[in-house]
Amino acid sequence: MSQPLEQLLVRLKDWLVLQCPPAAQGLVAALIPAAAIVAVFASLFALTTLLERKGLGRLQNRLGPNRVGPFGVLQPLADGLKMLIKEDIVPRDADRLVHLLAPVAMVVPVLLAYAVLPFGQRLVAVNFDAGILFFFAAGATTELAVFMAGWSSRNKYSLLGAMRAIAQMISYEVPLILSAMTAVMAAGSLSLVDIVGSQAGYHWGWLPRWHAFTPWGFAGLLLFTIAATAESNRTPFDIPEGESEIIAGHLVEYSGFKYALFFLGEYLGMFAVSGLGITLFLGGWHAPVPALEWVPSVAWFFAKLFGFIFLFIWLRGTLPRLRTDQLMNFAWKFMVPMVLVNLMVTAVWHFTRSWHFSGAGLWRWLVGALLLAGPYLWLGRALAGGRRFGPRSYHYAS
Amino acid sequence: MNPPPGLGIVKGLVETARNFVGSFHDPARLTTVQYPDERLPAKENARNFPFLVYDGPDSEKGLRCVACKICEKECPPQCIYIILERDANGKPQKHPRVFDLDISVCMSCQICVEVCPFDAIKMDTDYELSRSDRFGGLLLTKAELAKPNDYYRRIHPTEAQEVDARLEEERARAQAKAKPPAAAAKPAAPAQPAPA
Amino acid sequence: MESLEQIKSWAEAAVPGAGLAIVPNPSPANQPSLLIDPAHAPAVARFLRDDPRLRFDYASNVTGVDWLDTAVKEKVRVKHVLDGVEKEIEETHERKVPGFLEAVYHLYSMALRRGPLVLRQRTGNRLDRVRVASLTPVWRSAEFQEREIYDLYGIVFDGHPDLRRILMWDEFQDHPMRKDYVEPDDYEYEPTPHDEVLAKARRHYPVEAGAA
Amino acid sequence: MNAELSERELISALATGDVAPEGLAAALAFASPEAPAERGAGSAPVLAPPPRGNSDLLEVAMGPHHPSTHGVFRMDVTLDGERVVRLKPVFGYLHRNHEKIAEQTSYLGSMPYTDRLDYFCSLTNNWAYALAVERLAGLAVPERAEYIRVITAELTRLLNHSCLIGFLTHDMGTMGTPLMYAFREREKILDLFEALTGSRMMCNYMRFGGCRAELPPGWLEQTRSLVDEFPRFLDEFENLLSTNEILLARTQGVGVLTRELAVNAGVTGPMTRASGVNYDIRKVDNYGIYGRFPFRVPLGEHGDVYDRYMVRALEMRESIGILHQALRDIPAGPVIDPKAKLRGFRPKPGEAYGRIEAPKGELGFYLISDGSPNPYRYRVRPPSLINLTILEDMCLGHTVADVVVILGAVDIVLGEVDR
Repeated sequence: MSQPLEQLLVRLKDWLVLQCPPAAQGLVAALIPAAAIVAVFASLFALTTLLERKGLGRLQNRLGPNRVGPFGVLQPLADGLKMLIKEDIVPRDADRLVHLLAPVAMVVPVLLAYAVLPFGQRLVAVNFDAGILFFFAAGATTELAVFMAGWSSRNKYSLLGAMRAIAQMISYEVPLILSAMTAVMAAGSLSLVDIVGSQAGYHWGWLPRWHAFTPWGFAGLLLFTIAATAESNRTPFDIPEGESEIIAGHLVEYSGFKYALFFLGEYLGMFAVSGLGITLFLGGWHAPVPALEWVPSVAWFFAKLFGFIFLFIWLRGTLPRLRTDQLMNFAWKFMVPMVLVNLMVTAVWHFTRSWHFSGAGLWRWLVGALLLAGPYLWLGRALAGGRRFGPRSYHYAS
Repeated sequence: MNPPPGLGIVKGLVETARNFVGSFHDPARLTTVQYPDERLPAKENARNFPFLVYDGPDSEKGLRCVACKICEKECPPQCIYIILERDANGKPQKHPRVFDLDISVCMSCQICVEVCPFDAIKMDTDYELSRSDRFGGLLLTKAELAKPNDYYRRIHPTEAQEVDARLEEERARAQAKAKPPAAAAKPAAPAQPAPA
Repeated sequence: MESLEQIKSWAEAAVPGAGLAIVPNPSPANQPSLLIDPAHAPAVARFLRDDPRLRFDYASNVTGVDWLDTAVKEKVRVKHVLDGVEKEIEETHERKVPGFLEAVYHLYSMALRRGPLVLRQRTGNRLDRVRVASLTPVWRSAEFQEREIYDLYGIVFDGHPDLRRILMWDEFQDHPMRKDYVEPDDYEYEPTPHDEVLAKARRHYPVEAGAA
Repeated sequence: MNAELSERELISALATGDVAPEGLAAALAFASPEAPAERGAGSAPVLAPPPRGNSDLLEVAMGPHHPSTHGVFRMDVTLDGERVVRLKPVFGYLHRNHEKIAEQTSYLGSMPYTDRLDYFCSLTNNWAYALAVERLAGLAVPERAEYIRVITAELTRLLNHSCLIGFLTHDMGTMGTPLMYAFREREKILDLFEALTGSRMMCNYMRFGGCRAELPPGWLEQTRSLVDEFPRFLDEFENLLSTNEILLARTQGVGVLTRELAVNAGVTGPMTRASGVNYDIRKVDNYGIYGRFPFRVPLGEHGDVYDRYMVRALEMRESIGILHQALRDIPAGPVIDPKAKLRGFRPKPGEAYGRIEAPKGELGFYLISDGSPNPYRYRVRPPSLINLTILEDMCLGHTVADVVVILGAVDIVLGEVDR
């Protein structure tokens, strides 16, 4: 698959590395992908703030920003500039050092996590053989940053917000990792490049071998997305900065550039987690249809990434927010059991690989789907039914 | 048997998706009016702040207001201030020398229009009234308040027709009454007889 | 609905010693009211709420009214024997009748869908004897409304669980809704064109306030 | 020393999982205020922290500048972790003594001020005031005016309930999407009001003995088309919200109000009907011509926030039914009683209490007249303020997020609460 277009970026990098003196070549070979990642994803962050506001606007029958530049394209520039020149207020009682370090501790680890994501064919910054382990290790520090922000601001609201954030992120780290384990088990390797490799090719010539098209893969993708939404504090789970309750949670005492850094960190976290979701379940940079193989693989990765971004915006525009204790119940009483069931279904899927009679694929699919649907309905009803939730009928006065 | 869990959320998502897609083709689903470029046509009965109506070309003499101070008494927030015009030897004239209206206090309730027996004060529909000076700027004097009758006919067409018809008929009745005693042809009609 | 007299008689039977009087209401709305003395008010109120025939379980509205000291009390049927004819004459016999503060309760029955029964409690006078019985223990809806009357009129409700000012800030001294309330003079200059407003403003800004 | 001890115990307790994370907040909140004082010794002199009452409780003032208090309103909430232990509402920020102004203005002059009471439903405020004065002076109202009053009141009810649901879900966290749909429908209704009365929100339309102006041509047709379209919007709202699991979880069982407390605390309007009390003043008093329009009164059983939401949604459908009938058989004729005097209106001495079923509850006006053109006493019975009496009872034991939702479901407007 060595189409000329495909390897353009890789050959460009190799050509650049050759330009500089041999002593610095190793360093430059590492710096170029790092610079590329930071540049691309920072501008994607800017674009997403615009997409978010325009998307929310369209969901709500209005236009969204369209005054700054044509169709509001320069709005992110305006927001960025505003954030830069706004006064950076630090409360007198705040613990200055921790208050300053919190946003940095939020952004840097998330950028680390991008090192292992395969953006395209042979387009991965560092090809770890334990890539996913590194990703979760780097990604887990955001809780620390949030609590540093909450604690150091010495403010009641920020303390409440920080406590909520800790509880939420710890509870959703477990289902996030376990739902990722299903893809690792299926691909048999911790390296993201191998996982994407195992999803190459097509069933019957048209259905791509993505994990998402297997029962456990589809369930895994759903559970992974829910856990990812909670990890990145997005809408059904944006409790740490529940605007209508405790204003901006741990971000209450932040303003100016530190506030913008926090948002950069949050959005980068969102892209990283959805990037991982794409790599594990949606075939990373593989094309969905054989006819479109000629399109460079990077484009597919970013197309799927925009799909995830739109999903997050769509969720943000529709769903109300969960309460902290409901969040906990949902995580521990629904997500964790479902993820364990999903691991079991992956095992069943793996060991029924040897079925070769006619219609084996369909039968395996049915068995997997049934094994998942049963617990889903039972757990869902137990979570809701337990407190008699459900639509009610109303009578009228005589 | 209530529906499988998660169906309610999916239905909600479908609803917002319909609005998202609808906002591109269905005008009912995109309600933004981009204000300075597009403007909603003012409703005919719309009212903002009062203005004084004058007939004929000259805003001083043609003013319908006779300074009877009924509107000043009836105005709930008391934002109208009238001083009667007196000629050299103090005989009260039939105009106001000063007619101030403080639009920072006025709440555009149009009670002055209702109680005015001479149709001298009507409600304007102009809402772009921002001023730089908070005190003096919002205190409109008689000159700023006076607007011609055809401006009134333009913003409130049907209402203006009725008012003009009534004034016309009153003027005709007054002239008919004034003509038999063949007094000097100064009709006692309250409004200035200048032909509209 | 039973007539007010019947309710009065039932109430007097149920609560011995309750001084009840009927206050006529000449307006076409014909809502006469029942005057109770504060001492027996809670007992009468509890009777009105719990009696199966009445069941006034909903105190819709609690209002404070300030009746000023009237030099002439036209309703006082003071009989003067003047050259053989009993006649009420004001000019000859002007008596200062002390005003009073009043708490008016409009009661409804949600159970029996009965119209308004108007209860009145009057204070001794407008200065020191301003204590009245609070009916919040009987009807919880009176809680905020009685606090508002305390705040704006100065009637002290005995037995109210949490009698504080509700609308004005706590350090505020006077009772603004009283008829003889004088506005504080720390007046922010607002150039409304009218004479007394302008004059008052000019006292604060003698130099700057030019003629309108 | 005991601060550290309790802290270590709590952390160990947290590890074993028998203390919810919130408990840690209480402990840390206890330890935190003293800590900066010592550490801040070097920097600028730090004011001594305020004297702490019960030390392991967290006093939080929610408001007056808070995104979801529907106006300038403050709640002094005492939290044990996230649970509400004590909640004292504080009003008065918007108090302008509307009643004192009314005592110095003529009866007609107070009519525009009633628009500013519950600035969401100005026409029902006008109607309540006009009804009270008509009862005080014994005025008759022509047929057509009664129909117009019913039509405008029911339109106001649609407007208020749909916007209330929008604000309630906004408090729950939807980024204003249902609110924007509700505002889209509200704009259509406000255009109708602007065409009829001249102003969108400050209508000042009712007079004693009828209405101020005749219906502009084409107004009835526009209203009919709006009323025909409105159920489609209600279905959209129903799909978006009523079966949404997160909304169910956030509202069912939250802020329960029992029947007895609702009646005793004088709660009226959709809140009391959600607790199962069958009390709708349109049915009880039969004021205006509501007797001619058969409509049903929805009742809830649980009396929690979900019931209040559903009762308001069902009431909107009933209002559409009333509007259909009223628009169908509105007669011709004068809109105001020809004998009604505009100026110099002096009702005979006496008093009267008139009340209507405003969208927020029972809105009453108590007027005492002494024969002069100004009322001697002018009292507004505010449904929002009295529905707030039991806010604390509903919020005890709930979390901070629930307090916001419960307050949203009470549906208060501070113009009416503070007057």
